[in-house]
Amino acid sequence: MILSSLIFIPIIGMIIVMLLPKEKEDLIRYTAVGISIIPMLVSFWLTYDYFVNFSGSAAMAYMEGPFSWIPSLNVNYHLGVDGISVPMLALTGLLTTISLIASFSIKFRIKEYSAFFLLLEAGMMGVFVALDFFLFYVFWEIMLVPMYFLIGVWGGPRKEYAAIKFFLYTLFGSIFMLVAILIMYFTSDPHTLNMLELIEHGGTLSYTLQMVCFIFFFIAFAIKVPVWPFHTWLPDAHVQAPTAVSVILAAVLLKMGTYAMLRINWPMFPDALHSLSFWIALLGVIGIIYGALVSLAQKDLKKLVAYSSVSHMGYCMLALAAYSSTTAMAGVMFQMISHGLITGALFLMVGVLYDRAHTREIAAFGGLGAKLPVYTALMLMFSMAALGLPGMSGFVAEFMIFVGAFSQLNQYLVGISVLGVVLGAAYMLRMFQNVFLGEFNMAKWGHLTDINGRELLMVVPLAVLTLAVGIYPKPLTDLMSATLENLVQIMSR
Amino acid sequence: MVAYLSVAAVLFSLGLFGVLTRRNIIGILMSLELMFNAVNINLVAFNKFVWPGELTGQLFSLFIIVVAAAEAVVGLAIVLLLYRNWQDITNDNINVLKW
Amino acid sequence: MEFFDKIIELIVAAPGIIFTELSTRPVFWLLSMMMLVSGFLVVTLKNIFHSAIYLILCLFSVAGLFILLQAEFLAAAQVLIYVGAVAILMIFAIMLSTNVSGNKRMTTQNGLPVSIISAVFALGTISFIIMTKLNVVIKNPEGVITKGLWIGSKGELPLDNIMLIGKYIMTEYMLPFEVVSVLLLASMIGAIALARKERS
Amino acid sequence: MTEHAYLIVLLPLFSFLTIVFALRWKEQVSAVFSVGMIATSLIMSIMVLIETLGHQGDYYAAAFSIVELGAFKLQLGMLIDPLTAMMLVVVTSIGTCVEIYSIGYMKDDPRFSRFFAYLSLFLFSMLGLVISDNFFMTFIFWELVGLTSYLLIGFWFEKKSAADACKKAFLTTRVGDLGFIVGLLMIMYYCGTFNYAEVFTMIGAGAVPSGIVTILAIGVFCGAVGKSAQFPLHAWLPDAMEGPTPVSAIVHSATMVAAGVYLVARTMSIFIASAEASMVVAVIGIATSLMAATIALVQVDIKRILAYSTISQLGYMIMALGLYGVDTANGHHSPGFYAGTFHLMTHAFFKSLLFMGAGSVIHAVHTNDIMEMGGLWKKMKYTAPVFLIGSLSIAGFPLTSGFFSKDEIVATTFGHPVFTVLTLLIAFMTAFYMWRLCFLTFFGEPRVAHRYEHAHESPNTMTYPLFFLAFMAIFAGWTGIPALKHGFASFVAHGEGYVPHADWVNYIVSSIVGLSGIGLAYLMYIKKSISADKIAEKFKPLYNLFWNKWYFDEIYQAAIIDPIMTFGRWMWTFDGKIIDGAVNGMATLTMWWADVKMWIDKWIIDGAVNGAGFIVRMAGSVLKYLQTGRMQFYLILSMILVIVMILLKFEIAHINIEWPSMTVIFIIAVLALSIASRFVSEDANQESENEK
Repeated sequence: MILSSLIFIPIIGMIIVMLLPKEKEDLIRYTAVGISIIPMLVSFWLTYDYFVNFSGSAAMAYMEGPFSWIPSLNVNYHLGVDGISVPMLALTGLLTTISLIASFSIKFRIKEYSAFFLLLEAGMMGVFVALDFFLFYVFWEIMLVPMYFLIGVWGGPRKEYAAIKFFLYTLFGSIFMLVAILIMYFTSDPHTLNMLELIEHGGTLSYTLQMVCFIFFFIAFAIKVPVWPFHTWLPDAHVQAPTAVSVILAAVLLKMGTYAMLRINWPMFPDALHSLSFWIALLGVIGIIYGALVSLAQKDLKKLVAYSSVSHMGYCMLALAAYSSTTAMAGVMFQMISHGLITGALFLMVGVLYDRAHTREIAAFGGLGAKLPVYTALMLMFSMAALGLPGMSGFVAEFMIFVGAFSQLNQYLVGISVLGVVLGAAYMLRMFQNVFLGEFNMAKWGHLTDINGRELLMVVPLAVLTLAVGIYPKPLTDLMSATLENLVQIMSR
Repeated sequence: MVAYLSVAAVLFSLGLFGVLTRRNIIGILMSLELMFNAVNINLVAFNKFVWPGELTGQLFSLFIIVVAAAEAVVGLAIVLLLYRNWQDITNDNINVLKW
Repeated sequence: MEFFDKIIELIVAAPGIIFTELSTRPVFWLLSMMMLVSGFLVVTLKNIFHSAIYLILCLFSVAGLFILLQAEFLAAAQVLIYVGAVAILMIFAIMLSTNVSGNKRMTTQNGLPVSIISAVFALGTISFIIMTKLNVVIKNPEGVITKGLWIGSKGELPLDNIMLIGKYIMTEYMLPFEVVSVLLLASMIGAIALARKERS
Repeated sequence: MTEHAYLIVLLPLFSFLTIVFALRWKEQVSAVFSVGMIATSLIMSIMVLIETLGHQGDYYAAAFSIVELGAFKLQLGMLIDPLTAMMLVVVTSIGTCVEIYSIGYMKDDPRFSRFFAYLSLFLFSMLGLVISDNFFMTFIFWELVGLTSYLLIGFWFEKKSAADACKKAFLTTRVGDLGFIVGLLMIMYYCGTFNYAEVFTMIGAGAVPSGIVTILAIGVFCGAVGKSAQFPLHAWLPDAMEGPTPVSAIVHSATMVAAGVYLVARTMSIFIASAEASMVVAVIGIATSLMAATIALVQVDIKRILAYSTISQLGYMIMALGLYGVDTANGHHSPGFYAGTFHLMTHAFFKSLLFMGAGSVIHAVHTNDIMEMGGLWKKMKYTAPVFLIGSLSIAGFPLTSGFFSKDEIVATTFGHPVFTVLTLLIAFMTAFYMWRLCFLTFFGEPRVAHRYEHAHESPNTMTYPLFFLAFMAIFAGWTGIPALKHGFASFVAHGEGYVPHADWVNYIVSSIVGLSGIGLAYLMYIKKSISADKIAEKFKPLYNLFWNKWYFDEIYQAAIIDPIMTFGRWMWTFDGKIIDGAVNGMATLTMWWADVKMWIDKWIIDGAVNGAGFIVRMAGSVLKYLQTGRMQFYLILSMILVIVMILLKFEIAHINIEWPSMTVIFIIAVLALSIASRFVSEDANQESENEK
């Protein structure tokens, strides 16, 4: 019952928001935030409860048994949660609320905006809890539509191009996924769409069929991650999206890809996985180095952060390639969570600056450190977290990924990927220096005011979480370890 | 028998020649009468040589004669009309349906 | 190809056949020659009045042939209807319509192709008659239809021709007889309606 | 007390947090509070030192793990052994002196309390590094130290040079950390754990193949090279002088840069396992030392000279440890470990003394350029003598601590003649440039008048720490006097330890070298019998080489930084053009394909439909000629057809033309007939016309 509540509360909330009168903007904003707090609290309670009772076993918790939805197609409404989806739920809940708080800077058509946002949240929650391919695909598509509108209507100058590109790109991917789902549906003898059964069934498929399905799924999720060749939609989508939307895009939507790989792609097709793991690692490393290098040459703050997330997600791919080491898998989960927190916060901070200075050009700023002390301190903290400074979640994730990947993959490849750490530091510090250090141009930026209460309310929880996960990640690892060990066994069967 | 038929054939072709070449409509009608007569000869010849039992051939030619007469009457009435309207009954000028 | 061989064979035997033929039935050939010549003249004479006169001659010869073929009533009817009525009608029509004395050349037009066609037609039928010898369907009294070669029987018609015709008209051919009479009536009325002087 | 040693580490963290959150605006209170904190941790570390002196065994605290995934454990633990105790005392003592000193030095700085916050954060991370018992924890504090040095160097971030310097420092050390990470990964891969003790036992027992151990050791050494500014990655230390002098005093002289040496000392059993790695360490050490010494000869900025001397002294220590590794690997007996660690301690004291002295000089004359100073002896009664003591000690003047530790290092090089010559040469150069500095600043006539007038002695808070350090600069070395039974050697030792013996030959030779260095400086700068400029002219190319810091900055800029930036830009344009191009290309392709389809639709299908209509119209216009209006014409036609039909009736058997061609022939015949009839009827009309 809890998982369904997670999905349907936002939808009910959307309806409530739609019914509110258009003029009372603040009323709409506060109700939207209020509504999104409920799933957040539910997801937090869920995480705590899962940690306490269920983290021992790898089985699915809070199963909402397969209630038949479309009997003729054997499609049923089947929800379930385990070690890898609980943290993602918590992350989604938290970040949706924070994004809604951040979207106070949206000035026109608040009603539609919040309605779309809540629908988006429902879609995201759905993807993380769905255990039936049909349901998964439905939520996967539900998530796309509001995102398209959010970017397309409230975005920056070239919003239409970015929105269409984003939408078509992901849709292109999801078509491959649909084909793969159908293949699985028809090859399974009682024609089932239940993911858990299909995971066993996947192993029995012939090698070529496994390869085909694996690659099809991989294309769909790689576009979402984004993996190197499919990433060009990300910078456009981020630069054109409003702050709150690009926060949710970076923090949660990118994780859809990696989560789905861990949930569907990897366990279902072990033989294909074993033979393709080197190539996935190679794509990951290219992603890391490529993302870092390109962000070195960026002039726009948001594009820099976008390409940095390409680099960070490259780490995820690298670790995903090391499928038979629990450390690497834990590293992936950590990287997803930490990247969500850190990049989400970075986008918020860029948003804060953009609201005041109305430009994101790095060259335009200089020496803000003197004028905005608190903002600089937070920005310093998040930049350091982004480049993987110990004491922050970024480092823990990267370290686990390196250890895991080093033990499984080709050691020279991992050696190169470690280079990404230095490049990461390079572009982050270059940005930090150009924006915050150096002499302050009082004439141009004299009017800037330091970060205010509302913005602090958004960023501080993320900062606290980053530090907490960074300093003492043990509870999070204990929460996942059982599921991950089970996953690793399935994957290397 | 052969003689009768061949003679009728020649007469028929003469009639045919007349119909096709005569410029005067009345000439055409006259040649037409010839053709009718050729046919009658044939019929009577068949009646005599092939099927002497019944007089079908003769009767049939009798009817042909009557019909021919009726036809001639109507044809000439038309000719009179033609003449009255166009004062000329050479059939080349009567080509109103020309393309 | 055997078609050409037969023609050659016929041409070779032609003089013999002609001589025997002429000698056996002089009257027939006389009448037919008269008929053919007058027919030829009807068709070719420039002056329409002359051709009308030759038409009458030709019709008389045809009546003669009918008599040869023992169809006396038919000959009489022929003479009566054709010569008596139709030819005269033609002459009336000519008188009414064409300025006979005019020097218009009533020549035929494009005679050559037409003559070729009619010649071909005549030759065709004659050769056909001679060669195929008409596989005639003979129905003997018992009603059995036998398909056999035409035997050119001499066959005698019953003498009382007129009586038989009367019988047949009244019994077997009652319907056609009546229809024809209606037809005649209709054509008369039609002709009168057509040729009436239109009132202004 | 040892079991509570972690408090020593946590106190500075506590002070950092309170300053940041509570005392930000009350400057004096935050300063006193932070000094108080570091003083308490100094006292505690002294107590720990006394305790560890007492019993010989190392003390291990229970480690608690922050990550547990089956076999893979990341733990934070505490290891107190003589080396750690010594380092704790050194770090905390110098930390206290610097904090007291910087109360005076940073008096009117707008961000006064933030400086103390950063300093306490630095001390926290340094102490954490020192007491950690596994590679993972060391690495955590390793990077934290890098962060704090970034913050401290970039303290006055308004200055562009400071901003660049801190970024440069962080990135260069990060490059070093790269090697360190790879080393760690290999340790984890081959030994399965990060804990020092387990790793050392495993490597000692030969569980790890020797080739791997070499790479592993070099990896760990890379971390040290980055942090202690050894040869390839030393370029950041001279620029780090942009930070306030107290920072240079503690971070870039005594503690942080010493972290690299400490790491090598701590993980010495790895280096012992592979002679090649130790040789690499030694070679890099001596190379760095030589290079830095030569550059220091010609520098004019007081802090740059001290920075290069630090690099060269660090090279000394690394070389000593390297040689120790080589000798023990080959089974010889070598004082290297004792020499390196002992020099580490003594150097920490007199180098921070020199830096703080330089700081008070700069504070007085407000410039770093020694060419503008001169004759400050009269003006600065306290700083001058203390500075001289420091210079004596670094030059290796007999009975000063520098003398004892340098002798040990010279002793370690006895097995390797090349190293011995170079070490003595470097000792000579060190003595020379230190005393060149002293003579130019304190003696002779003041070169710039107005600087001299304003010069004033620094306030007490700055001078008192100097006295303490001066005392330590002399007597710290005495713990290494061979005669002592419980001297430094017996305390800090690796493996079976080493008992120092008085080697008079060594003493005499090194003191002669030191004194001759001082003498040459005296001749050149006081007596001016040999003019410095003439020598500079003679060795012009060499002079330029040294003056431009061996062109390292330019090389790095051209060879590494610029290519990466341009490559980055190229990748970005590549990204934009190729991949985006492909995506947009797909879009235009589909648009083009839609046009093609529209064209096909328009021309071919419509064409067909219109075509049919067209053909019918054409045929009609041809066939109309058949209707000539002349009755006889029709009759002729029908007769012709009758004849043809009759002919066909006979010939049909012979003509076996298939069905479709029959229709075609028929159509053509009809068309031909109609065209022919057109001409035929034409002539006829002519005839009737001309007739009329």
